[in-house]
Amino acid sequence: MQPSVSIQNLKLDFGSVSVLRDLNLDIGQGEFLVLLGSSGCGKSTLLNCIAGLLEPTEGSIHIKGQNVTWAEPSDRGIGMVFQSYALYPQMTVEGNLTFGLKNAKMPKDEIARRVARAAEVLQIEPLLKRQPAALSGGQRQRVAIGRALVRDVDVFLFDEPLSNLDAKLRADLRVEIKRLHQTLENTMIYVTHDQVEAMTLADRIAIMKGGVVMQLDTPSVIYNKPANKYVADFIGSPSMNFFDTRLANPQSPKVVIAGKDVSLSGYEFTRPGFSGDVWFGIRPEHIVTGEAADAAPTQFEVRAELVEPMGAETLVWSSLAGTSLRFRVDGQMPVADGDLIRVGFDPARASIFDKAEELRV
Amino acid sequence: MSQSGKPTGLFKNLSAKIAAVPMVLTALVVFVGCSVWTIVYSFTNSRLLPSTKWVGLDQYERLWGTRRWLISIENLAIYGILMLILALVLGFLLAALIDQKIRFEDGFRTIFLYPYALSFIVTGLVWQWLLNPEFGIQHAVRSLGFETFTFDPLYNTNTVLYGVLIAGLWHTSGLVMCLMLAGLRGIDEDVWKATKIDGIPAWKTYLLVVIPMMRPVFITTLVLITSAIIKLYDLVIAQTGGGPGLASEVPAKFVFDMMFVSQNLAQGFAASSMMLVAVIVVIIPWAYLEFGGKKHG
Amino acid sequence: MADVTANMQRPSPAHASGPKPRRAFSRNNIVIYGILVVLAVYYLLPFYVMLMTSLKGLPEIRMGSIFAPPMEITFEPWVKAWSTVCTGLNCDGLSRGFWNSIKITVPSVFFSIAVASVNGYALSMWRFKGANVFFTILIIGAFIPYQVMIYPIVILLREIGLYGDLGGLVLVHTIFGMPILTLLFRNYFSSVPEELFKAARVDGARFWTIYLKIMLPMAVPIFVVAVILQTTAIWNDFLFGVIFTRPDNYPMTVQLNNIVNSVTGVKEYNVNMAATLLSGVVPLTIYFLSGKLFVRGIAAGAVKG
Amino acid sequence: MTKFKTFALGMLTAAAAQPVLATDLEVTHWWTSGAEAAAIRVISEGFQKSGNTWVDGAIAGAGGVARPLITSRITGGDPMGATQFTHGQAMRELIEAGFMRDVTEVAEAQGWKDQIFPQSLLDSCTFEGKLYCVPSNIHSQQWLWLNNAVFTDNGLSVPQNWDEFVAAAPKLREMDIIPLAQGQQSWQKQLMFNVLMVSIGGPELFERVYAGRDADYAAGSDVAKVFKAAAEARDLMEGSNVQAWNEAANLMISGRAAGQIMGDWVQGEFTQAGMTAGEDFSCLPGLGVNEYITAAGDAFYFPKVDDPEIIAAQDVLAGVIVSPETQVEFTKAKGALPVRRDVELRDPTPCMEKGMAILKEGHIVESINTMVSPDTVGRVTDLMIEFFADPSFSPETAQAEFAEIIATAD
Repeated sequence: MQPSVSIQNLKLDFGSVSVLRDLNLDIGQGEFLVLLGSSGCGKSTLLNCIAGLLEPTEGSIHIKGQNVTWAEPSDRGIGMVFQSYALYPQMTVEGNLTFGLKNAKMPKDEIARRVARAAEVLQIEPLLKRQPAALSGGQRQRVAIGRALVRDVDVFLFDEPLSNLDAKLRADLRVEIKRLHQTLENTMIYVTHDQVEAMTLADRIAIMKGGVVMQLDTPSVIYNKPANKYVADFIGSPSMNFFDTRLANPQSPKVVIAGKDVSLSGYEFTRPGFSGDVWFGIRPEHIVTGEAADAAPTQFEVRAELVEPMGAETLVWSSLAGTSLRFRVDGQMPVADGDLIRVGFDPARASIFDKAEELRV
Repeated sequence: MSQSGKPTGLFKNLSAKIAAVPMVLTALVVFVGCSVWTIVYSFTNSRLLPSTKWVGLDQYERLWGTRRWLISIENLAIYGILMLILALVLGFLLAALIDQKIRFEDGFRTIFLYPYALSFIVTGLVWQWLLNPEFGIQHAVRSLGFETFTFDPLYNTNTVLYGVLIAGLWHTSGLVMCLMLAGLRGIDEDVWKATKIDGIPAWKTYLLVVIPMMRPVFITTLVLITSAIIKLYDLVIAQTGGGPGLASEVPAKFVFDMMFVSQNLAQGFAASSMMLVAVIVVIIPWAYLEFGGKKHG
Repeated sequence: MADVTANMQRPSPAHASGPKPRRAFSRNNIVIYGILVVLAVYYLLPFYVMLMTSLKGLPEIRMGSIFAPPMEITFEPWVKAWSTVCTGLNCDGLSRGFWNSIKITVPSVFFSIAVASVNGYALSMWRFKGANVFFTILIIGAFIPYQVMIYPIVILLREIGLYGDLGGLVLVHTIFGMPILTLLFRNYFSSVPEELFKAARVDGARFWTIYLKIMLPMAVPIFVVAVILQTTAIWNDFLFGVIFTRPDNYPMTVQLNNIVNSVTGVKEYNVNMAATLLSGVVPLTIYFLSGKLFVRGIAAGAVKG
Repeated sequence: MTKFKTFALGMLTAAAAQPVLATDLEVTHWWTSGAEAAAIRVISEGFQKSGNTWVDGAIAGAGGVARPLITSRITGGDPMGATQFTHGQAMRELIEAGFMRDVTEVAEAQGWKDQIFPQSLLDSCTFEGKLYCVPSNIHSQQWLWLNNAVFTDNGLSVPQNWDEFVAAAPKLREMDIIPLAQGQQSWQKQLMFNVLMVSIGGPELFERVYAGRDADYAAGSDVAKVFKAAAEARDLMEGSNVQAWNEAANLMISGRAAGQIMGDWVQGEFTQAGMTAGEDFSCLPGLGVNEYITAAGDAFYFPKVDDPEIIAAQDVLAGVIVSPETQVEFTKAKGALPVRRDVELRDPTPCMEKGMAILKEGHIVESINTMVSPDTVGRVTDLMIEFFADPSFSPETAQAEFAEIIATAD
């Protein structure tokens, strides 16, 4: 199938600074792609390039097979939602919704039909005659989404649309965007730095760093099999524990952690036969305690140094082999600073990266 | 609908470029063109009309040997520095006072601002009159019984600049106050709360916290005041005519007199060129830092 | 980035936000009002003297103090200044130039602001290559004394055939108003969130649509500031008015100059003062009426660097 | 071109013969004060009798505004119909550059050569044998005006010359009277100095310095006397804190000052104040020392225009200005001397009669404006501004700098 949005060899330099480097990305029809990364990674820049608000230095962008690299934003068949909502302050909600359609010289009844539909979908009918200033943050963002909706386009672009909202509203609207995607079934490209949004919304996530896509895959693969140490570290909260060790690989691969041999017989190797210095990573949530620890292939005894009760579970900070070790225990389990705790994990759930390139082995 | 090729440099943002044509023309033809023209003709011996009889640096040699020019520059430097400092101080003081949630704020603000509505010519005339010892302030105080009171700044070579300064401040400080007031009102109330909790006295808060936060206001103000200072002409004409002696001559008046009274265009052009060079030397690095480097805001 | 909508809807952070409200008669208050009143005297004195003098007869001026209120109020100087005082051969006072001043000021203010606002908008939103170079040149232009430019400008206008024409004068005002006004508008539009501009682009608005439909309605406060500044500057202009027009178009300031600088026996100070005040009526009225808007407008964006 | 010339000539003859079609003629001048305005009204009325319309372009302030305006308008290609301008080199470049029209034909047709007196008035209007301006009146600068009452009331006799005046000064000071009134404006300082040059130094000295550009002489002992007198004048002027010349005149009228050195136009101020020449005030031409006067005055110039109607109107105006009828009324209103030999002054004051007599004797010196460039005049003016403002500026230093200016004068 032809990709909905296809980006080829995209480069963008601001003067001597490379913001995007030779980026390639295909986004399928109806796919929800999240561009995730910390600030300055180029994710918003990429989105602006797709929207036509920034001109790339090199490369091309195709939307629905059309080369739109140099087309006007409004000619690309995209709609965009911004972090600050960017509602036109002097126009009513209705005016905001219809501005683009009027610019496109659309017939009046068609405009009315589209506004009515968008208002219904987003439940903003009562707000149509109001000024943006009279709306709450959540309402404003709905209007902003509506503005993209009425354009009846194939591709929706979201530029951190929820960042300005408080936590509860954010969760609500997140669900609504997901529902919207299910209803409309059009392509959505969504920029965020919030991994929860990324994990919950995305069909696929593109994790970016320094203008390069580090990994592009489904949330589950990204979480379970991060392609490199950066992605492994970036995804998950608290982040993955890493041990500095060495992978010896005669016949049965193993690493040594705190003097103990850890057999990797269950580990699914990307690069079988690799040996050398590695980072051995294990997610805090994959470390088990209590009875489960006794059953785990690898076990250690650690001392709790700091305890953070979080309600459902408690986060324990300790150290192992000179490395900080974080893990979760059940919220009901009494843990105090200084307690000795038996922990264990299954090396099959670990992620191992070579130290030289920090790529998964 | 969509162009498939990359638009060439010229047609990129075509409307924006068309819209900028007046600005570009003004910048190039008027400001650059006329300045270059002026500089070029400063190397001639043009009198009433521009001529192309080249005389090299003669005009400049003469210019820097002319006492009136040197005095003009010195006067402008003294006036300019004092005016800059005092206008900022007075304007800020007024703004800070008005910002104390006082009553009659509108009234006070209007009183301080109205002089800016009047021209420099009117300002000069009124203050010439008020500072005239025969019937101005000196006369009024003397008639109250203080027979020896003397206040005639405009008739004393050493003080005339301060007399002009009084009028200049009167005219300009209201605008500075407005800008400063706007700046003060743009400062987050939390800043005041924070410094209050920290027990920092108000004056210190102004000096160390508020003023640094108002950098953009100060820059706008600086452009407005400084450009007015360099252009100083009307006020002097109306108030002192450059006197007594040469004590309140300023470069803009030198240029004008040279060009139109002495009808020695080239000498006037040479003086203008010197002013221009001075402006450029000071402004370009600053303007570059201020407007050139940043992408936005 | 902050919430655009909320920000733009409250363009005037001109609410009092001083250190703290004070009680009515605290020591601080007395000091504050004391200083303000003393300073107010300095600012009001010239106006007071102009007004009082303009209401006195000549004999009273000669004998009395300029600070004394008139013993006998007469409006004759005002009448004379407005309608009968001679400037050259024409003895119809300032009234002659009043309409000329309006005829000059209105189009000049309109065009200079129209051009400068488009400049500011193009500079802050569209940032084409070299834009900052031109802007820097403009800013430097703000520092060039007008006198320096008269000669080349005359030649320029002659070459394009606008010399002596009202249109030429409007052009000159537009040119010389451009630096400061462009700075004002550029700073203002720079404070408008970029996302708003992007949203409009996605909505298919091009350069002029964005300017007219989005930016213009949002820029009302700064337009007020620009109108006030330009009206004052152009209304008070004398040099350009006299050099770039003909006698039938001379602005009021030319008559004012003739009245004030013509010397006939005893200077008619009362008529001079009345004429001065009359010539300042328009800008003064604007300031009195819109001083509040002025501060608000500046606060709304002119102060953002 | 030739065709055009014939046409213009035709129009000229027509203009001389009968009033032509009504044409608007814009006339620029800086005569805005009472007496001046009355005088220009005489010309304008005379002009309008021809059926044309006078569009008045009055701009107060000769140096500051009117000059740049006039030159700008002419060089900018939008000239006025006619303009007042002072005699001298000022206009020369405009003439050379071909911006100005010559009115030789009118002059010849009306026989000005025989009527205009003194001859120098026409000479300074002439360039390459053609006449480019029309003199309207004569003003002379070399006068010392005295308020008689100030002297007699204080037991002094009214001085008859500069030295007596200087001698009387200490007594006047005791009475808290400013001996010599003087405005602060720069041109007045220049006028003062050059009056002293002519009157104390004598006409030969004056012309040798300016026309001859004799720098050594200017540095010599003859000119030193002038500077000594200038230094004396500086002491006498102490306390004269006014700007305009007529404010200075007012000091004298009110008795707060005893005398004033000023051109003959100041007389109007005295007569307006109800003072009578000879009784209430005295006038000493040449400061009572060397009775020579500069017979320069005002003149009207005509920019080159294409419109034949305006050309015709210009010719009419030129004729009106020097016509005997205008001259009588004009000089009366302006308090100036006429430019014609055949015009008798109407009720002249004794002072005007003195001036007339000096003219007739031919005791005339050339004006500084016709001898050196405005630039040189400007440099002399700047020197004098400083000299007169600063009592510590020694006459010797000033003279040395003056000689320097003369050495490089043009």
